[in-house]
This record gives sequence, C-alpha cells and structure tokens, in this order.
Amino acid sequence: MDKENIKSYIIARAAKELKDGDIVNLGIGMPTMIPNYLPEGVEVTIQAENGLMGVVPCTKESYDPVYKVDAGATPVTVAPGGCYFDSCTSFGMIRGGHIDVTVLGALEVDEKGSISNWIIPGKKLPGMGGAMDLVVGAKRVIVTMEHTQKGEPKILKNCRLPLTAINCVDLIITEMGVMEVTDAGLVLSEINPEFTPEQVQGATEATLIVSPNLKPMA
Amino acid sequence: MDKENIKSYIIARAAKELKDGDIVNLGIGMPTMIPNYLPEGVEVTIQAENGLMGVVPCTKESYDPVYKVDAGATPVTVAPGGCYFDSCTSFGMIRGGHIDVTVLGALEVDEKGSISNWIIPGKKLPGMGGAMDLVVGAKRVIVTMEHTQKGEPKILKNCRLPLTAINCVDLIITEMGVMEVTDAGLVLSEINPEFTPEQVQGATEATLIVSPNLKPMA
Amino acid sequence: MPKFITLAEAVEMIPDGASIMVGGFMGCGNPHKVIDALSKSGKGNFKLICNDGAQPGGPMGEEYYGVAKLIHNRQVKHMVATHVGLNPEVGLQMNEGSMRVDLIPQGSFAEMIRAGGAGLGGVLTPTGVGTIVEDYRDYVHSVQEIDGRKYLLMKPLKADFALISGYKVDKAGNVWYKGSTRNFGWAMATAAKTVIVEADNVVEAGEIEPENVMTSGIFVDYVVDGGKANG
Amino acid sequence: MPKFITLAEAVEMIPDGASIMVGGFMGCGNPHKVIDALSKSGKGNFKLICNDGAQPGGPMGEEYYGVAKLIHNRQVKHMVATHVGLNPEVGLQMNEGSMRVDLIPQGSFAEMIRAGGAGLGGVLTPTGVGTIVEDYRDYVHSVQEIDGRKYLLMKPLKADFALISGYKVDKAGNVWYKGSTRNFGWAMATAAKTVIVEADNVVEAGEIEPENVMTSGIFVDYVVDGGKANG
Repeated sequence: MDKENIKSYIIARAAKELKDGDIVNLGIGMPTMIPNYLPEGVEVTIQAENGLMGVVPCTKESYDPVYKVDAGATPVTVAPGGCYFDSCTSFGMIRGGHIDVTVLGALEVDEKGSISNWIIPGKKLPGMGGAMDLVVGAKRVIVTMEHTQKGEPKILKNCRLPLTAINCVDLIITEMGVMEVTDAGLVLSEINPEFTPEQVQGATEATLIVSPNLKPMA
Repeated sequence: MDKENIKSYIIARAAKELKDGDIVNLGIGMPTMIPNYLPEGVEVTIQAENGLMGVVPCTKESYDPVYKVDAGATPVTVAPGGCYFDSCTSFGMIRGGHIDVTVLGALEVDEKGSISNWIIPGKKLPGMGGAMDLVVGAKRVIVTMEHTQKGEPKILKNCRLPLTAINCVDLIITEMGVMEVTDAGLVLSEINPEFTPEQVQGATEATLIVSPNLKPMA
Repeated sequence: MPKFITLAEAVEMIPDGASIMVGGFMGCGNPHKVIDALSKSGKGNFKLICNDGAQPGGPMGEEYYGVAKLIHNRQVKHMVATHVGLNPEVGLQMNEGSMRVDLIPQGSFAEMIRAGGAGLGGVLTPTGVGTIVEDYRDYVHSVQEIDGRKYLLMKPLKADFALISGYKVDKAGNVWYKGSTRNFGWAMATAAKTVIVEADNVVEAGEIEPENVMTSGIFVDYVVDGGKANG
Repeated sequence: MPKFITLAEAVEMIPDGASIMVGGFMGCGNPHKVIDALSKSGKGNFKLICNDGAQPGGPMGEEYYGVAKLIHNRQVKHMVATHVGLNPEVGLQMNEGSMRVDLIPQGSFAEMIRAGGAGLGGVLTPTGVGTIVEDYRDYVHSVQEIDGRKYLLMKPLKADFALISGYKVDKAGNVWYKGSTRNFGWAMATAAKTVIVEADNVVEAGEIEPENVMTSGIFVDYVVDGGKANG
C-alpha cells in the first residue's frame, strides 16, 4: 500500500468504531477525514475543542474564515442543532466525560495504553493543545497511525517520548491491524490479511497477544 | 425613632457609601431599599446573585414573575445594558472581586470584622444562601442593622453565633453611628447626634475607638 | 439526540430513592410540570439537590410552588441546598427528624455541581473558611493553604437525575433559558447521569441561533414538551 | 460603564513588559486591529498569554495573522500557550533563547484563567498526571490524590491586560461573540486588571438580548470601536 492507501485503509477501519449518535472529537490530520468514511445509517456529532458542536464542512455561503474555524484552523460551520461555546465549556465537556470518542494520531503508544504525541525534545515543540485533556476525558480513545515510523516500531513496551497521558488509549488502529489495550496487554484482534501475526509482532516492540478470535481487518 | 424611621435613617446613610458606577449586591430586607435613597448623580448597577445584572423594579409591562425574579424572589427586570447569566458565572463575579460593594444585614458583627447572619442553632436554619460568598468576595462589605436586638448588643468582641465569614466586614452602619473595622479595632467615625459616644459604647460589647474626627451622622 | 417523552414517561423513569438535581431559585426555573407530576406519583425517599425549598405560595396562585410540592408531600428524605428559610416545611420536617438538610454556600454549591460535570477533582474556594462549613466532612475534602490564603476543597456534586426547565428547547435538545431561570440548570445539565429538560416551547433545530444556545443538546437525554404535555 | 477609546489610546495604555492575555484560537478571535496597532507601536518585552502563536498567513491574505504580528516583530519575551506548532517563528525565537515558551494543556489553560477571574484557589484536573506537566513548578502547585484519583492542582492565571474581540458590543460593554471567536475571551475578560474589547460592531444598550449577553459589561474597562477606528 502507498501512503494514501494506508491512510484511507486506517481511516475506513476507524470509521467503523463510531456508533450512530456518538459525540466525537477528531484530531488534526487523518482523523478529520473519518466523516467521509462513515457507514450508511451512522451519523455522529463532531465537537471541535475551540468551541463548536455539530461541525460540518462549510459551503460557499457559510464560508466565514474570520469567525468560524475548527481546531485545525479550517473554516467550517455548524449544522442546524449545533452550537458555539467558550473554551471552558468546551473542556468541561471533554474532561467531564461528555465526548463519546476521540480519534487522534500518535508518535508512540505503549502496551499500558500510554501515549506520546505532543513533543520531540530538541526537534519539535508543537505543544499539547487539547490532546492531554482529550485522551484523559473522552470515554473512548482511539489512536490511528501508521504502524511504524521509518521502519521503527511506534507501539512500544514503554513510551520513550514525553507522555501525553498514561493508561488512556482503548484501541490502536494501524495499516497492519487493530489492537485493543487490555489489562493483560495489547490484544491483536484484527489483522490486515496482507500480513501474518508474526509480521505484525515483528514491527511492534510491545508484546502482542493474538486474539483467539483474530479476524481479518475490514 | 420608631422602627420605620430607624430603617430609613440607616439606609439613607448607607446609600451615601455608594459611588457612581459601583456594581452592588444588596442583601434581602433593608439593603434592597437603598436605590431609593441614592444621592443625585449617583447611579449604581445592581447584581442579584441568582443571575441578573442591572436589576431594576419591573413595570406592569415587564412584570414576569415566572421568569424574572431577584434573589429575594421579588419580580424584577433588568435595565437596557443589563443581562442574565447562570449561577456559576454569578458567583465567579462575586468571588472574583468583580462586585464593588455588598450591603447586608447581620445578627452579630465583631471587632475583627467577622459576621454571623445565617443561622441561630436550634431556632432558625434559613441557610447561608449567597451570603458567605458575598462577604468573602465583594471588594467592600457594609453591614446595615439595628444597633441592638431587644436591648442586647449585636456588635461584639467575638461573634457567638456560627460565623458567616471571618475578618471581612469593612463598615457597620446602625441607627447610632458608623463604625469602621480597622486593624486597631472598631473606630466610631460618625455618630447620630441623638446619642453620645458613651451611649453608643454602652450599647456595644466591642470596644469602640472614638475617632478624633468624629462627625455627626448624616 | 435527545428523546422526546411524555410527563408520565419522565416520572416513570425516576425511581424511589433517586438523587435528583432540580434547577431553579425560589421556584423560578423549576421544571414545574415535571415536578407537579412527580409530586403526584407517590414516589419518594429522594435526595433533592436544589438551591432551596422554594416556597408555599407561587406567583400564579399555586398553593405550593415548584419543589415545595415534593417537600409538602414528604417525598424528600435528604435535601442539599443553600437556603431553606422561605419554606417553613423544610425546617419542620428537619426538626421532626424525617428530613436531613445539608446547607452549602451558594457559590460553592454551583461550582461543586460544575466540577462534577466538568471532570474536576473539586473546587478550591475561600468561602466558608473559618466557619462550621469547614467541618462538613461529606462535602469538604480538606482545608488547604495556597500562596498564603486558606481555601476549602469542596467535593464535586453529581446526581442520578437533573430536572431542568428551558424556555426554548430545539429538536436537538439545545436549551435557551429565559430571564433568571438559568441559574443552576446550566451546571446541573452537565452533572447528572440522566438529564430531563422540560421545554416551555419546542422549536426546530437551528431556531435558536447557534451562538445563543446556552446548554448544548449533547447534555440532554430527554425532553418533555411542557407546553403540549399539560395544555 | 466602559470608556470608549481609540486604537491609539488603547495601545498607549499598554506599557513595555506588560502581561497580556489575548483571546483567540489560531488567530480566530484575536482582536486584530488592536494587535495590529500594538505590533506597530515599538513596545515589547510582553508576556503573552494566548492559546497559540496564530500563524504567518491569515485567511484574508494577511502576511502575519493576529498575534503572529507581535511574535514576528519580536515583541514577546515570554509566551504562555498550549500550542505553537503552526507558527514556526515561535520555535525559532525559543531556540535562539530570545523567547521563553511555557506550554500548558488547553483545558487547564482555559480553566486556570477562569479560576483567576472567579477567585478560586486553583484547578484540580486529571489532565497532565504522569506527564512532564507535573514538573511545571510555575504553574503546578501540587499533585493531589482525591478519592483514589490523582489530580494536578494548577494555579490561577491572571494578567495586567486582556485584549478581547467582540462581534457586537453594546454601550454598556456587553459582548456577543460570533461563531468560534468566543474561545478564551470569555474567561480572559474576568481575569485581567484592565480589559479592552475590540468591537466589530458597536450597538445600543439593549440591542443584545439580555439573555444572550456572553460577557457582562461589568468586566469591560475599555471598548475600541474596531469598525470606525480603522474604516
């Protein structure tokens, strides 16, 4: 798979995790493309942490980039039934467990469900933005990312980069498979049929428990 | 002076403490009558802790008792430029020091500026309502009350009833005089010409420091 | 999206012994039709978390106003409030020993509910320092000194149900409160497992300008059309 | 009642070295005309408390958007933010050692400002537990365990100035924010000694429905008529 195919493969799988009616916050990058991949009959409400509920793409008429942008600074608007609010209210929703799912990328994830995605010391200092609150507060945290970075595993025994939060990730979706974070460790529950479980483990530092019900990823 | 004269004498004096532009919260009872006694040229904005700013009496047209009441459950409305808000916002204003003056009654006040005004154990359990927040948060706390209760002093060395807050009162106004709470103690700065300083002290348990600039109360 | 239900359905889902937050200040902002129906349900043993006990007489001639109906019908076994002086029945039932009453400063009460809904560990407030509130072990976690000033760490408040009143509620559950009815409803809508809003007026989604939505519909589980429900 | 002033008067009252909160998220909600005037003032050494450094290019073709102008002109010596990745000049100046940057989780940042304005002793949040945020001595008072869960006690944030943008501002200073511009402005208006609001539209008192006022005019010290001020 090339980069673009990998992305859409991951996103299509992630989209299936969303249930009709879910309130969802989508991280910058890949996750923002999820709405295009939702199964028929599934409608979700998208929150943006800068103070919008019910985010939808803007039309020519609703394009209003000075007043209405999402958390990635993309001009958007809200659907009828959506609303705008301030940042305290927004993070009250997030921290208070009122967001059903957040989907976001990561630099590293480990077998305890800890995640690093906000800083590479000495190299990149983007800042954590709302990520630390989102992974701590959302009811379900799904990480979507490529399985490796330049051939190096990103799913580790222990994150090495500064953490975004500890023990918060529920599910990891990569182009190789779907891994659930459980008390026993990472369970490989679905696999891309192009790979064997051994190949997935070979690209993973953390020990994977292959589910007895391992299914093809789809 | 009879009861009614005592009240209006106290309120008229308290009204002079308010400056043009002050944001003011007025306790139930006597203090609510202050707006009728404001000197010419002095306009204040009245906050009610149940979520109103710019409270004014309602007219026949604006009378809307199901939707618009003040903290005493009196039907009111807000003036143009006023607004409504929720209780968290309201007490954020109060606790955050955004209210210039609160005027309220008391059961007891002491020479450290502590105040008791919310409970008489075994007798009355009205509750503190917003009083504890108001006396802690307002920039200036003015107590208006009759100097004694059935002949017994209400201005004490130490409050005996359960406290509303410690060290928070700035000024006490009674029908006998005006007392400032200072680090040195209670300073009698104005006196009702009907009384001598000795008579005021006689009706007061706390020690009064008679100001060298003692003025007639007016 | 919230489900639109009848008054009877709303009452049916509230079990005996439930903890119930009710928005309102001296009755203003109580969801009157839901409360009225609940007061006739025969259910009880409620923990009522409400600013006050309202008052016997209502502004439209009601014999008992708002939550005063629940108190009059002895359905409340435990009340968490800030002020109960204007409903003498609260004091009576408390003195009889049939009702427990816990009184909390109003600003702390509001902020404890907000903390419950916003995932905060508590509220650090200077209010109540040096008073008997410091001893409220059920509500005060500790007294802490921060940068030389004392604060009470008040615990978050949550409940099984929040019963809220909205003047306009749209089909997506967004709430717009009129006048001074907003008070505690705004915070309570975030802090209860099940949130039921009584709508004075049900409107289409989008009819409340998105900026003017006060409580997002994502907080609302059920809406009772108070207008239609009771004529 | 707030005083209505010109852009020049607004800039004049902000001294070198001031701590300045600026509302906005990636430029959206920055008070653009006040910032533009301040960026041309030659003043500097500011402590800028703003969610982010905005970005070089603005949506209307601006070369530098919002607070990015202050950063580009090297007027900021210390930045307190949550995310600075989209303005590369922040990283450059930081690496040069000419700007200090402190990064705080966004929800904590918002709530710390609210705490500063609402007289709370701090914010107890689970966010940041187990991360290097725990070690931010300037912002974290302590790590506390409450009912078995760990929280960071984050300190309140205050500033000398808050610079806010309002779409409609009435003569009494009441503010109505359009779309997603509300973000941090709402909290910042409560947490600074001097609050200056740039009004896209000045309206008469009462023109904003009292329920729909988002920031009460009592928080506002000065209003700059952004519409008239710069044509």
